[in-house]
Amino acid sequence: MAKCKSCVVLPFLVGLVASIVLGWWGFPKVLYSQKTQPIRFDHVVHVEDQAMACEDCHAFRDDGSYAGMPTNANCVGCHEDVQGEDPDEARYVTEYVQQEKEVEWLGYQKQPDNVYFSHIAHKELDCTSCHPDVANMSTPPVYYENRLSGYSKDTMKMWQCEECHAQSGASNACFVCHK
Amino acid sequence: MSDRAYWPEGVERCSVGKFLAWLGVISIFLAWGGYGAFKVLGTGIGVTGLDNYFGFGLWITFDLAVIALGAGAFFSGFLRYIVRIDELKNVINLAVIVGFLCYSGAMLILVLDIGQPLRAWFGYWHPNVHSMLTEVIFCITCYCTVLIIEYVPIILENRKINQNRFCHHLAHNFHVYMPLFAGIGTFLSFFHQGSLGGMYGVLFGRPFVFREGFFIWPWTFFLFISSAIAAGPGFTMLCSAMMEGITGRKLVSYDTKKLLGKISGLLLCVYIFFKIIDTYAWAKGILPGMGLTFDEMFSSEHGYGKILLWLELFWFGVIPAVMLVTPAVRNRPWLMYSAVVMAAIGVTINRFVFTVQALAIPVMPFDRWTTYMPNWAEWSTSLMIVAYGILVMSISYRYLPIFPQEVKLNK
Amino acid sequence: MRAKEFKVKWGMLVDLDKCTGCGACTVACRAENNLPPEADAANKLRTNDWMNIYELSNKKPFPDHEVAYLPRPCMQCGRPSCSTVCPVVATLKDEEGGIVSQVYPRCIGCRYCMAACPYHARYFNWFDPIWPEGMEKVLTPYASARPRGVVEKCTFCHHRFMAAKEQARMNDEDPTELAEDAYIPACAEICPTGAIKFGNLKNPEHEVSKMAASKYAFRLLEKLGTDPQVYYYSKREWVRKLGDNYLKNAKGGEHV
Amino acid sequence: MGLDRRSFISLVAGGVAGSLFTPVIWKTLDDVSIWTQNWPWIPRLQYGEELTVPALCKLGADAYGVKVKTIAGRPVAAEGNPDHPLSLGGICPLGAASVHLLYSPSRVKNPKLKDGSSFKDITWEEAEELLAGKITEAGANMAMISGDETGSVTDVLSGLVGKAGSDKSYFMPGESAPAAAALAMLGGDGQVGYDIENANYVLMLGADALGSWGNVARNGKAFSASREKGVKFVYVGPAQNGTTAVADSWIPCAAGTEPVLALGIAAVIAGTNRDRSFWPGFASFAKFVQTSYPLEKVVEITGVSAATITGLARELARAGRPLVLTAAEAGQGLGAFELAAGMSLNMLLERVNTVGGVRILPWAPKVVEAAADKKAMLANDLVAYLSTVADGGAEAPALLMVYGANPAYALPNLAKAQAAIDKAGFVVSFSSFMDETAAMADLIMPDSYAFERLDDAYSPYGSGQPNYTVAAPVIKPVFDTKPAGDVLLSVAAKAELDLGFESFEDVVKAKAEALGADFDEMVEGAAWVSEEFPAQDLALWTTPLQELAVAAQDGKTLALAPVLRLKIGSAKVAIPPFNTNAIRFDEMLGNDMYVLINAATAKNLGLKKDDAVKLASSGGECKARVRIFEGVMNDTVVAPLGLGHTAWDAFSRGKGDNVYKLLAADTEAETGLSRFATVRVTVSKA
Repeated sequence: MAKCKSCVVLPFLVGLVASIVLGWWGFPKVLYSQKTQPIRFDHVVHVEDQAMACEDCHAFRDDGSYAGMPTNANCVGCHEDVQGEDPDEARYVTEYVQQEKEVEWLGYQKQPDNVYFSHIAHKELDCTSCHPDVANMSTPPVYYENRLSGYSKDTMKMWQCEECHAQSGASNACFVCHK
Repeated sequence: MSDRAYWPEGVERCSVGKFLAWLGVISIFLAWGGYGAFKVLGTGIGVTGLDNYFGFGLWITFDLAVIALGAGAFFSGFLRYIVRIDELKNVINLAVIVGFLCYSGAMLILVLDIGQPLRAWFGYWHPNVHSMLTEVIFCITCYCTVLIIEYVPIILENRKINQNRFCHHLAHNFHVYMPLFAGIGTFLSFFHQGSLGGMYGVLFGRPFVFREGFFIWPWTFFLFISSAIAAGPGFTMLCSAMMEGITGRKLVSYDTKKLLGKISGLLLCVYIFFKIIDTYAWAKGILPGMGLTFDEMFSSEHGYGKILLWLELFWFGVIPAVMLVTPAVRNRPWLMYSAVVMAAIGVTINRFVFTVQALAIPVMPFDRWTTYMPNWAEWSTSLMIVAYGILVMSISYRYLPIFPQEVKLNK
Repeated sequence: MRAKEFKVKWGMLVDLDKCTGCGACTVACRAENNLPPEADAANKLRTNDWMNIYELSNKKPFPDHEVAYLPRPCMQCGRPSCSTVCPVVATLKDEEGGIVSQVYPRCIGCRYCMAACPYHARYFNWFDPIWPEGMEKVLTPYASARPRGVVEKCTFCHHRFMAAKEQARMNDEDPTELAEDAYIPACAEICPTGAIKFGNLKNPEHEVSKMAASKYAFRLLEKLGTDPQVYYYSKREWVRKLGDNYLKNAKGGEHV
Repeated sequence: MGLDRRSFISLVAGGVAGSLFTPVIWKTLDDVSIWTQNWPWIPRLQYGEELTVPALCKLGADAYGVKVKTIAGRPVAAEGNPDHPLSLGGICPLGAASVHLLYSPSRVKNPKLKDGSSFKDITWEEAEELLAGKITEAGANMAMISGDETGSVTDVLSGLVGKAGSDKSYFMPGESAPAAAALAMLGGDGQVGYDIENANYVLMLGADALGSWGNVARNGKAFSASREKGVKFVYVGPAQNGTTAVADSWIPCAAGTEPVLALGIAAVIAGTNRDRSFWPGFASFAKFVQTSYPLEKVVEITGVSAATITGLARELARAGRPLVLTAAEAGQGLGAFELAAGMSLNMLLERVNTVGGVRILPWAPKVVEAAADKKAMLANDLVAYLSTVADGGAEAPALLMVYGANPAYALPNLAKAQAAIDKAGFVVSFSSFMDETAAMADLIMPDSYAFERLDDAYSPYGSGQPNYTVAAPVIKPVFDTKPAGDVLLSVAAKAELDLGFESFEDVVKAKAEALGADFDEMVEGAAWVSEEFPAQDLALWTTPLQELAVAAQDGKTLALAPVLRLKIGSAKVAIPPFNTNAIRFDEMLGNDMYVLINAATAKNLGLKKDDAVKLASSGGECKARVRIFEGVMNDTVVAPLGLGHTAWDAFSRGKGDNVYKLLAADTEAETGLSRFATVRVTVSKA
C-alpha cells in the first residue's frame, strides 16, 4: 500500500507546486502587456540640465484643477524646433509638434473615469507617495497594462486610497472619490 | 439498446426512444430560453418588458414563487429529520430534488435579472448588512449549496455509481449527517424565505407592501415564511402526483400524500389567518397614516383590481385551507390535488402582487398607473427554467432511486 | 436606520410659481452628466431622465383649470429608501452635504433601489448608451459614462461640489465653507426663469433655507418619512396639496 | 512510471488546490469585474482645461449671447451669458442643446449636388463654380430666402441678389414684419421692441413670452426679477402653456382674436372721461373702436367676459407702467392690423417709446450697398410670393437661394411653398443640416455651424434697446463646411458681382463701425448696446384702422391654436438629439403627437383620450392623437408646431405630423402680408 500512497501524494504535491509557481510567476506575465511611452521623455535633462521646476509642466490651473501631463502648448516654448541630439526629441518635434498632434502619454497612476481625484486636496503629500519617481529617470519605466481590465498595473486600488484616508481622518464617503 | 442496467433496482422505465423524444420536447424550450438568455446577457435587459416603473417583474415573481414552492425541501427535511415524522422519508428525496431545482433555477434567473452578472460576487465581498437582499443572497446561495450536498447522496445511489466502494461509503456518510444538513437548511431557509418578504416589507416608499414589524423584521417576513412552508409540502406532493400521471406508475403512497396535504392545510390556515389580520391592519393603519386609502391601492382598469386580493385571500387562500384540513376532501384525490393547486396559485398571486402591483401604484399624487406586460424574453427564459427542472427531474427519476415505495407499490 | 446628520445639507428648492416646464433643465442635465441622447424618448417608461418634468393639474374642468410644472431631480432624502436596501453598498448617504451617492462600478443592477424609490428618481441602463457618431466628443469629464446594467440618478451635479472645493483650495479658502453661489447644479444654473434655487439648507443666510422655511414650501411625500433635501415652493394651495397624499376627511381639505 | 488514472486525478486535485493559493482565481474574478467598468465600447472621457467662450445662439426666432463651455478646446455644453443683454444669464431649451447639434447626425458634412433622387459629394471649388455659373445664368431672375433677420449674412445674400438686379429678397414669416407695418400705420418707423424689464404690469395678448416669443431668455430673466417686485403678468390666449403656468392669471380668449380684445379694452379706456382729445388721431380712433368694438361684440368674438374686459382696462389704466405684448402664440400669423391694434392700446396707455413700454429701435445700418433695406425686405411677403409662383401667377425663379431657413417645412400654405420650391430652376441651400429644404435642393453648400463661424446679430425682434452682438468661432469646422457669408462673397466675386467686401469679417467690421461698436470687444463677448431711440411722430390714427378679419365660428370646425415649444425645435431646427427627453409622456404617444382639446369639445366630437384623429383645414391635413386637457377653450384644438419632419435624423424624423400643413394663409390687402392666426380645422376620427 505504501507505493500506492506515494502515487497519490506525489502527483498531488507536484500539481500543487506547479500551479502555485504558474499562478505567481506565469499568470502576471500573461495578464500584463508591456508598453513604453510614445516618446522617451528624459526628466533628468529637463530637471537637472535645464533646471526646470516640476510646476513648469505639472501645474495647477486657476480653477484649482490639475493639468497633469503637459500638452504641446507647454512644450513648444522650447521645442518648436529640434533642440538637441536626442532622437526622441527630434521625433517629438517632427511627429507631434509639427503635425499638431498631442502625445498620448501613458499615465502610470491613471485612474478610470469613475474615479475623481483632486490633486490640490493632496498637495501636502509628496508626489512620489503615489507616483513613480520619474524626475530622476532618463528613461521612463515600462508601463504594464492589465489585459483584462485595461488599467495600468500601478493604478492605485481602492483599498489603498481608503486606508490612507482612514489613517489621516479624511472622509471615505463614496462620492469623495467616485463620479 | 437499453439503459436498463442504470435504472434503480426492480423498477420499470419507458424505452430509450420514448425518453429521448421526451427530452427532445424539453429541449425546444431550453433552446428558446437559451436564445432569450443570450439576448439578455448580450445586449441588455432592455430586451425584456421591464421598465423604469417595473424594475421587478415576471422574473422576480417567478423566483419568489418557485422559492416558496420549493420550501417543501427544507420543511419536509425539518419534519423528517428534526421533528421525526418518519412517513416523510417516502418523499424526502423528491422534496430535495424539487427544492434543488427551484433554488438553482431561481439563481439562474437571477443571473439574467441583474444588470451586471459578472459582479454578482460583490454581494459577498461588499455586503450591505442593512439590506434584506444581502441576507437573501447569502442564504439562498448557501442553502443551494446545502441542497447540492443533499442531492449528491441521491445521485450516488444510482445502481452503477453505488457499485464503486468509495461512492457507496460517501453516500452512506452523507446520510448519517443528513439531519445536520436538514438543520442548517432549515435555519437558512427560514431566514431567506423571511427576508424575501422582508425585502418588500421594509420599502417604506411603497405603501402597498410596507409593514411594521417585530424588531428588524416587518410582518411580511413572517408571512412569507408561513406561506412558503404552507405551500411547499403541498407542491412536493403535487409533483409526485404529476410524475405519477406522466409515468403511469405509482410512486408515493396516498397516505403519505394525505399527510402532506394535511400539513399544508394546517399551515395554510395559520398563514391565511394572519394574512387577513395583516391586510386589515394595513388597510386601517398603515395606509391612512400615509394619507392613502385602501381603494387607491387598486386599479382594475390597469389590471390591478381588487379581484386579485379576493382571489389571493379567499378563492386561493381560505378555500384551499379549509379543503385541506377537511378529511373528506383529502380522501378524494382530485379534490385534494385541486386544493393544493389552488394554494400554489394563491401563493404565486401573493408574490406577484407584492412584486408588480406594489410598483404599479402611483405614490406621488400626480403620477400615473402603469401596466406591466412581460415579453417573450422573460417568458422564454422562465420556461427554460421550468424545462430545466423537468429535464433534471426526468433524468433523476429514470436513473435514481428517488421513491422508496415505488417497487412495493407497483408489485 | 437612523438618518445621518451633516453640518452642511445641500438643498434644492424649486419655485413652481416660476417654472414654465420649458425643459432646459432636463437638457442641461443630460449634457452635464453624459446621459446619451435617446431617439425614442416619448416612452417615459424606458428613458433616462435624471431631471424629469411632470405636469400638475388642479383637475378642474375648463375654465377653472390650472397647470403647474414640477421638475423632479433626486430628492437626496435625509432618510433614503434606496440606499439601505442596496445589497452591495453602491449607494450611500455618507458624505458631508448629504448627497446620496451612486457608484456605477459597484452597482450590480438588481434594481431593488428603483423599487424602493417612490419618486422614480432612479434609472436603469436598459442597454449600452449610444452617442451618434462624433457626438461622444461632447462628453464632459464630469461623470463617467455608464454601461448597461447599472442604475443611475441625479447627484446634484456632485462634481461641481468637488470643483467648488478645488477652487476654494486654490484661493486658499476653506473648502468646507463655500459661498452660496460657489456650487450650483447645472439645472439650477440654466433655469431660464431662475425657478431652481440651490444652497445649504443649514445656512440661514442661504436663499434655499429661507424659502424652505416659508409656509409655501413643501416636499414630496413627506408622510412617508423620506425627509427629502429637495423643496418645492408655491403660493397655490392646490399645487402644495399635490405634494403628498391626503385623506378626504383629513384636516386641510379635499383629497386629491 | 506511467501516470495512471488515480495519479492523474491527484495531480489535478493538487493543481486546483494550489491555484487557490495563487492570485489566479481571485485576481481574474476581480479584473473581470473591473473590465465591466471599462468596456471598450463605452466611450472614455477626455480631460483638459475648462474654459467658457462667448458665442451666439440663433436656433429659435431669437438671437442671443450664450457661453460655450469647452474642455481642451472641445465644446461640451452651453449656458446663458450673464453679460449679454438678451441672455442675462438665461438660455432657452434650444440654446441648452446647441452644442450637441455640432455633431448632429443631420449635419451636412460637405457640399452636395443633387444626383437623381440622391446627392453626390462635390468639392467646394466645384460648388462655388457651379453656383457662380447659375448666378450668371439666372441674371435678375433669382430669389433668396433668409431665416435670419439679425445677421449680416442675410445682407450679403440679399446684396448678391440685389446686385444681380432682383428685388426678390425674402424673410421667413415672423412678427417683425407685421410689427413694422403696424408701426408705420401709426406714423412710426423702426423696429419694435419691448422694455419688459421696466414694466410693472405685463399683459400678454397671445405672446408666449416665457415659452417661445421674443427674446425668450431675456423674458425669463425679466419675469423672474419682476415677479419678486410684485409685477403682475396676465396671459390672454386660447390655451394654457408654460407661460400661464406661472402667470398671475390666464384669460381664455379665442385663438387669434387677442387683437380684438386689445381694441375692446381700448374702447373701454377711450371711453373713460380723461381728456385725450388733443392727442393726434385720438378722436377717429376712439370713434372707430367704440362703434366697431362695443363690449358685447368683443365678448362674442373673443369669448372673454365683459367684466374681465373692463377689469383689464381698469388694471392697465391704474398700473403706472403697463405693457401690452400682442402676438400669436406661435410667434407668427398675425397681420399688421392686428399688431396695430395691440400697438394702439399701448399708445392709448402712453406706453410707446418710454421706459417700461414699447421701444422703437433704429434699423440696422446698411453696409452691403446692394442689399435690400430691411424694412423693404420685411414688407416682401414670402408666403404670398411662393403661393403665386405655385399657382403660376408669377415666374418661378431660375435660382433660389435659401439661408438659415427651412421653407419646405415651416411655411403656411405649405403645399404651395413646396410646389414653388420645386418649380424653381435651381435651388441652393446653405443649411448646416439636412433639413427638408436641403433635401429638396439641387445644391447644398453647408454653412459652418453657429459655433464654427463668425456671426453677428443686430437687435432681434423684441429687444428693448438697440444691441449688436458679434461672435467668433468657438471651434474650427469639424466637417468640410464653410461659413455661408464667406462662400457668398467668394461666389459673388466669381460671378463678377462686386459686393464691396473681401471677407465676411469685413462686413461685420463695417457694421460695427457704422454702429460705433468695438469689434474686438464684442468678439470677447461684450455686446454693444445703445440707449438711443429715434424720435417718432406717432398718431393713433394715420392709416384708417379697419375691423379685424376673424374666421367665423360655424359649429362644425374648431379654432386651431398652433403652439411653439422650443424644446422640440423651431422653424429652423428639428428636435435636437438631447431634447427628445424633454418631451413628456403626455405630449407624444409613440410616434404620434397629441393635440389638446377639452372634455366638453371632445364630448361634442365624440372623441376620447388617445383616439387617433385627422385634423383638416383648407391648407391640408394632419394626423394626431387626442389628449383631453382642460386648459383649452371650448371648440379649440391646440397643436404643436415643430413635429412631423421628413428629413433630419432619427431624433425627429417621423415623429408627429407637421402642423404647418394646416396653416392656410390669406393676404392682408393693405400691406400684402400673410395672415394665418385664425385657422379653423375639422377634427375627425382617423
